[in-house]
Amino acid sequence: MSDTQTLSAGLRSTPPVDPTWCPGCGNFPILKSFDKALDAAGLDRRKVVLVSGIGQAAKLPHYVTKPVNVFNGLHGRAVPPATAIKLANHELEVIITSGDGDMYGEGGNHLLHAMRRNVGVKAFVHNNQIYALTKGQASPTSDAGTPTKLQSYGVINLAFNPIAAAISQQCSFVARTFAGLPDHMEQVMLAALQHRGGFALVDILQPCVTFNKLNTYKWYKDRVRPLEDSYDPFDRAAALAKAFMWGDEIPIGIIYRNDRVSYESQLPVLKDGPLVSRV
Amino acid sequence: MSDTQTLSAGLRSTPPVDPTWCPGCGNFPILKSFDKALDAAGLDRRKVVLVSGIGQAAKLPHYVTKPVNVFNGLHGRAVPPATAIKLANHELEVIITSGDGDMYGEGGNHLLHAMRRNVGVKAFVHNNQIYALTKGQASPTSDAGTPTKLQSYGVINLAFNPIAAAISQQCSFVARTFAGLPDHMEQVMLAALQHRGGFALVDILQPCVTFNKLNTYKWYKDRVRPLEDSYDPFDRAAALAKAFMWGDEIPIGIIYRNDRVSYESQLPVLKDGPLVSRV
Amino acid sequence: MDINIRIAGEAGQGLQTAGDLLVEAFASIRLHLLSTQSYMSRIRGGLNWYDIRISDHELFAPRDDADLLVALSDNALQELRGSMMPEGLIIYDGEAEGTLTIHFDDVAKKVAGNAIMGNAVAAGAVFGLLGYDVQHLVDYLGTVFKQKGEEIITKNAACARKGAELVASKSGLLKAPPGNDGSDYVADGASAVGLGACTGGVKFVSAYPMSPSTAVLNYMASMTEHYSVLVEQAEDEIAAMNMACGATYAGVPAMTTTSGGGFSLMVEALSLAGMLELPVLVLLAMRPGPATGLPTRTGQEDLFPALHAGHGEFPRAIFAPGGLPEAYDCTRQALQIAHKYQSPVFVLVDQYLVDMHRNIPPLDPTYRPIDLMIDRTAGPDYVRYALTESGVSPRAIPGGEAFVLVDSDEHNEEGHVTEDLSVRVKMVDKRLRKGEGMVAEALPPTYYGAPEAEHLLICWGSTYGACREAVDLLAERGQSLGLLHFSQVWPLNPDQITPHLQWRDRLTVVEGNATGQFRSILAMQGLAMGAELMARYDGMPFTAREVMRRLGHE
Amino acid sequence: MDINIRIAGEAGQGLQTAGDLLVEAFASIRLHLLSTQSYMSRIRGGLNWYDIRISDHELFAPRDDADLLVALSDNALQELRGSMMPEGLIIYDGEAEGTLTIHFDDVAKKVAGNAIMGNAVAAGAVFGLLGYDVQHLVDYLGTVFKQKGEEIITKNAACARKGAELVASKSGLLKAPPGNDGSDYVADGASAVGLGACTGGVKFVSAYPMSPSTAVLNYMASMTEHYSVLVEQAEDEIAAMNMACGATYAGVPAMTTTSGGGFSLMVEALSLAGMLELPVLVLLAMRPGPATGLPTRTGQEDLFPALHAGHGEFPRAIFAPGGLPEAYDCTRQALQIAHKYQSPVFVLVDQYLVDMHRNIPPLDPTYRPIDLMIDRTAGPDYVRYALTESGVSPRAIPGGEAFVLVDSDEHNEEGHVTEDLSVRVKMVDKRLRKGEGMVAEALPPTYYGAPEAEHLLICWGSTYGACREAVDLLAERGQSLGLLHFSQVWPLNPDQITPHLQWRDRLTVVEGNATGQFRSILAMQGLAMGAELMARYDGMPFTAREVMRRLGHE
Ligand SMILES: Cc1ncc(C[n+]2csc(CCOP(=O)(O)OP(=O)(O)O)c2C)c(N)n1
Ligand SMILES: Cc1ncc(C[n+]2csc(CCOP(=O)(O)OP(=O)(O)O)c2C)c(N)n1
Ligand code: SF4
Ligand code: SF4
Ligand SMILES: [Mg+2]
Ligand SMILES: [Mg+2]
Repeated sequence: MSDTQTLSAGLRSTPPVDPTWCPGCGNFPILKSFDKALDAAGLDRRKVVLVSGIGQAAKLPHYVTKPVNVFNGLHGRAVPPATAIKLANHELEVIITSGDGDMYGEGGNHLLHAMRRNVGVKAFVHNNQIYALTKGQASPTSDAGTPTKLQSYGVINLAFNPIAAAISQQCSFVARTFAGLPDHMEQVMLAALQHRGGFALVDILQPCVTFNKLNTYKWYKDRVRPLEDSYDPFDRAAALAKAFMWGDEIPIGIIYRNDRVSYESQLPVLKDGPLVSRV
Repeated sequence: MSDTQTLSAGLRSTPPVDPTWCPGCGNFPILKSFDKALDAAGLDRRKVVLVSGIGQAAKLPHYVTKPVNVFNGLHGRAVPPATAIKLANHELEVIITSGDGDMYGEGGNHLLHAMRRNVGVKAFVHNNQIYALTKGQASPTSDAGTPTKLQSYGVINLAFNPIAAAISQQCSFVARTFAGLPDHMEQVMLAALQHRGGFALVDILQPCVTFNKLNTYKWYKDRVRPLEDSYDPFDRAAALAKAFMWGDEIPIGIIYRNDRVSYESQLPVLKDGPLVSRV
Repeated sequence: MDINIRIAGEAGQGLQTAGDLLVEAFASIRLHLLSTQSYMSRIRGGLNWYDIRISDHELFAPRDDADLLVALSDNALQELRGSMMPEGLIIYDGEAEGTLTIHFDDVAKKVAGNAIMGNAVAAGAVFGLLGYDVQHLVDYLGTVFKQKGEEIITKNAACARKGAELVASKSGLLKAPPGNDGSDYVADGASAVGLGACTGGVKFVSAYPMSPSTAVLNYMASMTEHYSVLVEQAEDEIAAMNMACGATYAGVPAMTTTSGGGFSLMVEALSLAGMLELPVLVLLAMRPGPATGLPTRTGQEDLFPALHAGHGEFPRAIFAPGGLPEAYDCTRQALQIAHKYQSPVFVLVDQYLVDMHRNIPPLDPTYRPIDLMIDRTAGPDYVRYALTESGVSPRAIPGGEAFVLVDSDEHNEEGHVTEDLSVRVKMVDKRLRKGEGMVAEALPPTYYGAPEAEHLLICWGSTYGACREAVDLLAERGQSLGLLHFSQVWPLNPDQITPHLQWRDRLTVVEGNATGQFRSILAMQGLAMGAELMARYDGMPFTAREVMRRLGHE
Repeated sequence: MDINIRIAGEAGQGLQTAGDLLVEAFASIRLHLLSTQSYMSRIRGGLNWYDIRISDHELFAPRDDADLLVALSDNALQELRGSMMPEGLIIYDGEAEGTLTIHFDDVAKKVAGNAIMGNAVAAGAVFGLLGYDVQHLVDYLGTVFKQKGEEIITKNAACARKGAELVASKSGLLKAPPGNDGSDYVADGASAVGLGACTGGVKFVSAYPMSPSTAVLNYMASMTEHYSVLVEQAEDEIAAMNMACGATYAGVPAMTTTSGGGFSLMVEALSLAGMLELPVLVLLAMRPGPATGLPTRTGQEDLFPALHAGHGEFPRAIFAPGGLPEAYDCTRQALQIAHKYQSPVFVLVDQYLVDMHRNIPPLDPTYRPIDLMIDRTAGPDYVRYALTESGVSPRAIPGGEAFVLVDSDEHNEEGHVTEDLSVRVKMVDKRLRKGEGMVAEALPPTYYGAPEAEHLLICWGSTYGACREAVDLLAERGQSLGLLHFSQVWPLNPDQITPHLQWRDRLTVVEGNATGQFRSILAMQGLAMGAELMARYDGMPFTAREVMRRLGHE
């Protein structure tokens, strides 16, 4: 290995935990509510592992106020390591925080089969309906017509519907919240963290102030509708009806759940304690 | 390159088009109905391209009676080349025939996004609920409890529900049929071939007599229920209800369709004729 | 003195069952044996064959021609009667000139009322024809069908005896080798690798089925209870390799099993393991490519991909066992090197080795996990990527007092993302320093044959057996040939290699690929420049006779 | 005589706009210029800089130190004031000793009522300080803001003039080079590759965004109408490469754009292109790895993966343009070789080259598609994989009279699956014979410098410029250094290389990676054995001074 050969300026990195997000980014309120939900859930941070892919959202694990374990993997590939970390040591609390391009685009197959497998991992998806870190290409959830540098005619593909997809595969916990409603976010995140029945998906509507000029804070504020108190998330048909509501009214809250049992709780090889204790 | 060095026996290949399927395999009736549907649709075989992945089902393109164009690609990767062939020359009729492991397992992400993109490709999935060619591992659609050499405790994952997934993403044509009902297969296949509104999914229940001892011809025969005449496939809620019916009753027929427009018909770059004519 | 028995027929005709029966029965009478399988990519029909070579001395490779062909189909007879030794015999399940006719299924139907026991008849006929006491076969049937109950055992035994009886008149025509000191422990490639992994401490296996690696995956699944191994069938190979990275991060030794095509999907996650400095074992069971290629054949075409696939630069080690005891040892060694240097490590096998059966001294089944080298003392001030002289940082796992941060971006010692280019240089140097440690611990190549031989064969992995037998055959003719075999093909330590090469006047690298991949890797290090290449890439393994033929000795 | 202008500040402060303005304005006054960009992986904040080197003679590489620093943030000032030339000047958007203060945004606000036009003020200041007539800058503003209307133009013009005015007193302090014969056509790496692809006939681009390749993808998208190119953002890189295979099978030249991590996901489909014998162009824009690595930096670490990733053996070619005109030519040549030999072909660029702007003789925009070599006469008896002497089979496309069957399994001449091992051997030989044809057509390396120089630098791809300038600088000092540059790094034709190497007494391979990948590839072919390695892997490009420093001349 030859000697060091850096620009004489000795470019020092910005302090490690200073968020590189744009001022006003929806990721900031999500980080705040997330930190509060972690505390509210009374989790021992030494047993918490935050797993993420690549994108602006996926940087969150580096910015949480109190230290946690972090596995910042590849773009679209947060779900498989998170699944394996939980199976290797099911006493750990494994939480994924990543973007919509990461979880619904590059990582779509892993999400689909994670819902079938139902390992007790929580997936918080920062859905800003755009690829922000790579400067504004369409994401699977971009609304039809969204103009981008890459989609010369505006987005033609029909937006991916994560809530309906999750319910179609009987995902054990399906919720949506909005970065503009911190309390709502915290409640939904806490419910997800306390969910014991396997895989939990929380789609978090997150304005990207720099690249997504369509779905702004105002755009969401005018449309999000917290679920009515009488709503029963165990009613699949009702949940599916809510899942297809987008545009004028966007339902938020715990949209669907069922009483499936987690994968790890059914594996005989884990009945005598975590795998990591058997090495 | 050095000289030939084969076993002196000069092992000659079996005649190219002799199917390597097991006697009694569900793929035979599918092949038969498929050939008939191709004829019934009046397609010019020189303009037909059969695209497949890898597995027993994916061998079908080699066995069709009259010659066609064939693109036999990689396991799980039939949808992307099929999509690109149609976009490169939308005067071709592009039909995918592949297995459940191929289309719902390895290739799950491509299927998910093909439904969003809605390019006019037809996907016929031979769903034998098992990985046959690799000798009997579970497939995404294997019923819970199915015993296999690899799933030591029987299948624990919840089976993938292709019909519900397709409807959740508003796939433009969603149908199911059964290898044990040749006429029903032929009608459904013909309807799919004649569908002009983009991506069509046909899930074909196909007994694997060698490795799937659970879902046999008899098992399916006792359960498949052709849709009642009054059924309206454009009614999404009704379709979703049918999509979740499995076990005692399995609805077959055209379960869902909508009036989406194909992707290629919306691309200005294709309005003056197929891309291949512009080279 | 050795006899090559070839049982051939269509997929689904019970070749595998008959072959496995004979292999175990021959081992029980202390013969030396080696069996190999050649089958097509289909579940029914076609032409498959199961070769069993028996001898009174150690065997290391298959043979091209058969002394005894058992043809269960007419296609088998036509295709394979051209590959017989001069006085070879043929038992045929039909009428054909120059063959001994036994209608196996009919005999079984008559004797035991069940045609499916035709394979016991065939086994009995082979035993009888070779003059061995069919009782040994019957005894073995007793053990193998123990759970299936007495009736099954007695019926199978009757079929076996009948088979022997039908050929009694011809018994002794073939000079059969006597059993002597052959081991009664029969290993196969898949279970040798699997047992090495289980005893070495592997607790998590995530993989996607793909021949010829599925046999290893099935073995691991069968060991779930005994060695507490969690085996997970992933939705695709990308998930499989990324899962293995997650499991080993969490503290359990993890592996994935795949073949060339599946590995090509794992390449991004291989680079992840390199960047996160995670010990992951990749069992790569090779088959001829490109793409789907020949799914059930053998080859050594994926050495370059194992060495150079994966963006960016990070250390890795690649083992390639030459035979069965080595498959067990190499797997344990690979696990230890992976954990010591916190890097991805490969074990390269192929269809020929995975399906090979051979009786060898018993492999030790006791659970003796390798040293995971996990730092259990790390506290809250722990940093995952501490810069050290060896390049290896103390590795803690999540759940203890330490917070363990790993990141796929370039990172600083704490594991946080960095874009500080001076830190970048230190991290590249640190990761690559680990590779130097691996060089120092590289397994030296093993030499076989006359030390002073002027012509040296160089080979790696499963071609060892054929080359070794060629050396022996030439020695019998007074011609000296040397053999240098590599069971670790990366990293190479030139100091262990140059002494073997220097003064030779002819070097030939023997490989199961067309472009001479190992020859190029040697050349890259300035070793064996100008060596010839003996390349086989038709999907079949080398045999001693093929090596001799290529050298111009036949 | 040359001046290096460095505009530095936070992401989002308009560096790019100011830099682009100046580049075009300098070109309009016929200066020779070369600009490079250094930015962090974030949308706001951090420290980015945009270097513009101007001169009265051709420039080939960036420089380390700046003659004029325009610091838009205090972090920029602190970090970069240590990298100034002796009499360098600093314009700073704040108060600091030894700097010229201009509050760009305030001035813009005052003059044009819009802070966002601060970058026009900065551009004007630079122009003024260097003594150039700011009218040229104003003229260029007229063209670039034409669609945005008069008001925007006049406001920007006022800002530019004000900038110049504020530094009028200092004008001439820096000896600015005169414009003379510089071209007014400014090319950048992304559009050079893109224009080569469009004019070469590429009609289908399937890709997934990943810096630094996204710039090329965006260019292709911008050309959709003009060259009838269909650009499809795939769901992942596996889809992107498999789509490209489908499109080219259907008869349209197809390409994908990616970086190292994305390419690692394309490796299985690369092997598919090799087996189906499909012409596919892979534009691989490299960045430092492993894994996510340094997303916005530069490097040459993915040569080994481009050469050896992909299971099984099949021919491929790899081009690596040394500069901008070459990026256009190499892309067209790569397309032609891909179609002539029906194989996957790479064009390797990197972040440094993709973002480089340089004024060069105009690249020909006329649509001149390469010869697709498609057999339009094939009839119903057509077979896709006819065995031929060159290994190249006539290639028909579906939709005509011929039925075109392609298969990822080993296949016979018709394209049906085969397990006939003699056919297998013929097909391997056939595919690899195509590689021999590629060797015969390999672009020879180009030599620069004194023919008789005893010390030879060997480099490939984008390191050309820094090495060439080092040769010139040493020549000025009467020291001779030779340079051998490869713009095609595979396959290599030893006959074109050995003559350049034989009698030299010192060889140094210059590469943007740590393990000397090209040096190993040369050694694999017995070339340049024992050459030294000059390795840079901190994410920054080589400069002439860095090359000199490493050679011990500074
Ligand atoms: C294999 C691979 N492909 C592409 C990229 C480039 N990339 C980085 S982030 C990103 C998209 C991020 O979008 P999203 O997940 O929605 O996160 P956001 O930035 O919007 O928060 C992409 C395409 C990569 N890092 N790896
Ligand atoms: C990348 C890759 N992984 C795995 C395989 C091995 N493989 C071949 S067929 C198959 C499964 C086939 O199952 P399915 O698609 O359901 O088809 P079936 O045989 O049941 O008709 C697998 C896993 C492969 N060919 N390529
Ligand atoms: S680009 Fe968008 S998502 Fe990313 S940090 Fe800026 S505002 Fe947030
Ligand atoms: S294994 Fe099953 S699916 Fe495959 S050919 Fe045989 S019966 Fe058909
Ligand atoms: Mg996003
Ligand atoms: Mg199947």
